[in-house]
Amino acid sequence: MNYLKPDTFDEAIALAQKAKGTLRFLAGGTDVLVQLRSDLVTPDTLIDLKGIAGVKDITRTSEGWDIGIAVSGAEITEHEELMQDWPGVVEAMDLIGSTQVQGRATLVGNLCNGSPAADSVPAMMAAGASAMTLGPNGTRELMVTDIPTGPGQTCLQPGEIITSIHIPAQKANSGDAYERFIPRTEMDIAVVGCGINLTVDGDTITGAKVAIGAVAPTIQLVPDAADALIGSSLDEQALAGLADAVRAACNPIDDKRGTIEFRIDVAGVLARRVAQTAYARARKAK
Amino acid sequence: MSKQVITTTVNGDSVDFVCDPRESLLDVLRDRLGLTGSKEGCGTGDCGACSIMLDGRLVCSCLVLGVEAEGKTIETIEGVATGTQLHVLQDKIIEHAGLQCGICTPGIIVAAKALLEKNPDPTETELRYWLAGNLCRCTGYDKIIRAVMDAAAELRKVA
Amino acid sequence: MALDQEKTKQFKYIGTRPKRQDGVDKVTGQAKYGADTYQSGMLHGAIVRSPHAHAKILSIDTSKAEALEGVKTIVTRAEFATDVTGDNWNILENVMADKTALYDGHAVAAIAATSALIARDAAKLVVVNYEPLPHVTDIVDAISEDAPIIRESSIEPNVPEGYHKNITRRYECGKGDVKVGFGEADLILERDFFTEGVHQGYIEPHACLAHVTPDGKGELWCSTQGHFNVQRVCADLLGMESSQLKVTASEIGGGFGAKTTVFIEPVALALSRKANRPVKLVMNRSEVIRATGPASSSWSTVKVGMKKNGTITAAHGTYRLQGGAFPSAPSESPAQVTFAPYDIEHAEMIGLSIMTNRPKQAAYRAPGAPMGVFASEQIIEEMAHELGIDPIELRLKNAAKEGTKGVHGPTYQRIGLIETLEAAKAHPHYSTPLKENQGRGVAVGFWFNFGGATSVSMALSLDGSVALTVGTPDIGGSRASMALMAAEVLCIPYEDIRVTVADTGSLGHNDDTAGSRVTFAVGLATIEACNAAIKELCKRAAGEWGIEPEAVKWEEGFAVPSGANAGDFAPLSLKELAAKMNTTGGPINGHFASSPSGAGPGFATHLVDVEVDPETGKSTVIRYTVVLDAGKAIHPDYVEGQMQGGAVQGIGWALNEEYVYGKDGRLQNTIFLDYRVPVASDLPMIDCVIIEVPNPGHPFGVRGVGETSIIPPLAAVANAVSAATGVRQTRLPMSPPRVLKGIKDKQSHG
Amino acid sequence: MVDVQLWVSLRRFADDQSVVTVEAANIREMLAALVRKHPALEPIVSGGVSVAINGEIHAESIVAAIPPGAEVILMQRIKGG
Repeated sequence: MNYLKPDTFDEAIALAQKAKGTLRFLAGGTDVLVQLRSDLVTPDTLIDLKGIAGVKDITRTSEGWDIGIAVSGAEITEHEELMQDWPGVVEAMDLIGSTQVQGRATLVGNLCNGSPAADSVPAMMAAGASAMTLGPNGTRELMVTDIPTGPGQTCLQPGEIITSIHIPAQKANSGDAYERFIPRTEMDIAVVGCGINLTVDGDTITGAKVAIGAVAPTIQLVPDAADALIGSSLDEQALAGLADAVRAACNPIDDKRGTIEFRIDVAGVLARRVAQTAYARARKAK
Repeated sequence: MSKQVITTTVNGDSVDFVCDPRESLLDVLRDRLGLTGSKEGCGTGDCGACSIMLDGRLVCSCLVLGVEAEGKTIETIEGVATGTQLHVLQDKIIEHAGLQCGICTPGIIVAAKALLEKNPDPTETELRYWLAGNLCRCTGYDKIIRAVMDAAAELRKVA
Repeated sequence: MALDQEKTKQFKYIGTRPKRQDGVDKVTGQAKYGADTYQSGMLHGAIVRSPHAHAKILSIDTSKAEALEGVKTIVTRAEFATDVTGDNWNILENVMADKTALYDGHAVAAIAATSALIARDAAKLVVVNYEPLPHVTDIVDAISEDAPIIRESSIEPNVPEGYHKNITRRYECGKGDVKVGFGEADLILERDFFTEGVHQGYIEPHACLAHVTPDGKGELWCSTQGHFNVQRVCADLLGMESSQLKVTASEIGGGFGAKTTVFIEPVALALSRKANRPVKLVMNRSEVIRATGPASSSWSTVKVGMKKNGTITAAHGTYRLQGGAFPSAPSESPAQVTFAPYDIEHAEMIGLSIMTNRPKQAAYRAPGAPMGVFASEQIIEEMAHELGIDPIELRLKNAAKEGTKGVHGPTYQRIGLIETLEAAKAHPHYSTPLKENQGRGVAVGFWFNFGGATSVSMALSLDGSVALTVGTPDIGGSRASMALMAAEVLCIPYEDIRVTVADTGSLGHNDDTAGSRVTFAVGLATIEACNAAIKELCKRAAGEWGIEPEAVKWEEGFAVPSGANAGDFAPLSLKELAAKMNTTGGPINGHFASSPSGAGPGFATHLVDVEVDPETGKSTVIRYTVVLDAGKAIHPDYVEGQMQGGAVQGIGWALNEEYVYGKDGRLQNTIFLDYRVPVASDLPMIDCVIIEVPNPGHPFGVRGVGETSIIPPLAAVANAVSAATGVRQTRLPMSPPRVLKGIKDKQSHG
Repeated sequence: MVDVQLWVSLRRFADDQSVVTVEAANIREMLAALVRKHPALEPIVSGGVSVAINGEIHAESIVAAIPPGAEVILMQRIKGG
């Protein structure tokens, strides 16, 4: 395996073009190196992006947040202002793995690994996040919602890399939240995940985005679930509508973590709980 | 397989080593630098027995490549005690019998030390969640938690 | 060795909590475990494992692997002895397949190369030509007609004609006539219970370093619970004489019974012998879970009859344990222990050992008992609730005591079950009110404990300090307990005694650290070895005073005249006598060896409160109390350690741990990500109450405590979850999907 | 004389008796006498059994004495777990 550590994104793209056989990029490594270790994927070329300027920065602009691809979950969780603006995105990232994994794991790595159960992705989708990319034919901005295309797959072209994650500024009177179901209290892969972002006017929900994870081949927004909330004050009827819409959107599998019936059932339960947390945060937000 | 020469700092000493890019930092620490205090319990970042500090951040050394250590600052269990003086965490783990077989103990001490340097007065729950990535199969965690809480209290007195 | 009445009244050191001697090594990372040693010229080993659950091995093509630069040698079954029989044959067949791969992960070949990476790469280049065969991994399927037969030659003589060919053992014990007993019952309850396979989960994977030299001599360094047993078995499997193979036990990173056998040690020795170089062989976690010795999965059927006042009139138990593709499942154990805590007139207890295409079962702390008690202690609790009798009261009404004839045969000597039940009833935990969605469970457990072959020696230094040498690896702090017992007998400070675990070349034979035997049997041998030294010390004092040795006794660390007429001499301390020992007859050592009987049984009562989230089926243990009769707690910290560790392993077994096999017979969860052991944030503190009802068979009254604590938790947690949900939990693990389905089914049936 | 109690599934090897009376002063003599009386017991006895005498379990010893009138129970071999 050849290990390369370019200084710029352009150099990284050039190296990727020349690479033969299996190519992987390295940010935190908490997925790539597990796959290497267990002989699932042994790259012929591994391009470490952590040497590139700016990859460790969290920058706040008027449009929101630009998060470098090598910023670790621990650094995100320690960022007070980001936590204020997007508590849901931060708690979603923080739930991934142990304290030790949080010292390395990154938003981009979680997204590019393409796991249907990725924790940060539903929260990023609900927040309307996007990814700036660079590839052989230039740069583009992709909505996170468009990136997952199947278990372990994304829409990124071969040799195309994400250069930063952009999270828009949170609107006024808004709040997001993320929760997942796991059998233990830590260290498990999500059996069900749900991220919700709400905007309120007084008690009435005026804007909503609902994303669910681990219950379908890809993580996805559920427009019907958002519609069930908009216009309501999160009463029982709205919550029941939310749960039904979420369950209808589920297309899960039976595996060593959960059954189809269980995932569908708990997806609705989780959505109700996450909505209540997001609603409370939205009404408290300035 | 193109081996590389890496220069890094381990427990305050500058060290050089040659390693294959596929070798983890844990493999390097143990097999090339003779620091066998960090243990491999799983190789997949699930057990924490290989915990070290990398540039001041608590990580699993099995999920870091040896080649990534270039120019970094690494602290392992072997660097926790200063000279003949054990760190108070090491004392308290022995005093409270917060170990039985001891294979998880190095990882737990490195992790607990990282917490106490950040949060000198953690609640039991905060400590249990911080150590959730350090598996122990012998003790049921009870005496480990008591030992770390006692060490924290001791450190607060001194601070 | 009978209970020393006089000594046990006022102990000086026993019962204190000194720091363990090997503590500094372990908290500084200096302690050397199996994978922590290196040797010049050392090769690294890797094992080629079957990806099939059951397949004929037609051929093994190693040409491509041998061509890889750095590969030095490759072994298959051909490198092992061919005249191995009995239990050792089963071990050899598991260590390396012969003509048939019997489970996913079964070793079929091994490689030694100049680096671990090359060895791993080479293992992928070995081409094994398999012919897949039908397989079975489920215990119920394994004894259905169309199940493939694993190995007819494994069927033991105790299996009657006409039984399914995958049943290798049938054991039955009991008393009276259950038909009569059930006839007298006002209430009868019968249920089936199922538990999945689980792994011991020790954090240190198996690891060893072997070196065989051209003269046929071998050195083996390995992580094991019993290096004398490893020596015996490895020598047999390699056709060597035992004493030509010296085995040194490394520090051991947990074993819980699974490191009382061998998996990779014979392979490393075979590789080293063929390559004529030292070979280091270390398992990765996936190999440990796929291919070492998990505890059996089980299917139990228990039926109990009770009078309205809670008296048990009859009990029937059929306990089926699956032991992998080998006849090793300990099905007699649940048959013996499940109703051993009770005084019952009519009991019929049957054990059946069954084979499947799974790894060879190994001991996991009271092997066979937890899955049997998961069934029996739930039936008893359910009937108590149904009869409106307090679950502890009902157990007290039927509790066995001294003079009770056990279901498993023997009449009890002095035992402490009732004391544990009374202490549990009086504990604040038992009267704390429960909130919504919370349930409380009770369960009791019994274990035989074990004596076992033991050799201990001790030697005085000229400065009067003591070197105590044992042959049992120290997993749970036993060095400290041995030093405490030596200090007590010699009446010298604990700190003056250093305990070493000797290799097979330096001490007489010792059975494994297992069976909760060490503090009992090795402790007893330590006491007697010290007594032997004291006898010699008194002889030396007598010599100095010119009186008869019988006229000298040992008191508070001094040789003193035993009576007025023996003479008025100033006491001589151990230090004084030791300083002159080389001139008064030579070095003073003490040695003792025995296979002691009288390992008094251990009883425990567990209480647990669980909260169940009714919307997700997730169970959280919010309070846990262990009450255990230890006979005499030598070092209370490490007795509590066994209580807490056993309880938490039981909680993991009850809630989330399981072997998940696919239809293809392959294991789907081979790493700690999906083999879910409890983590720190899952658990409350585990409260301990140590009861001390002295065991008449030990000088200080010691009973083994290593295994009892894992027996009650499966049932106690299941009783709590059943109480919280109103749904009886008959399957392990009680995973959220399973518990939620039970809640939903109950809601829909009303 | 010693009344040796057999576990249930062993009885079919001893003409279905639950108790076999033999002349023995210790476990070795008792086991030898048992096998002489019921040769079908041989494979199980040589495979290893434990013996409880008045409630004290002798997991592997064959030299333990059997006092007159003692309760003697044959048990499946107890091993360390």
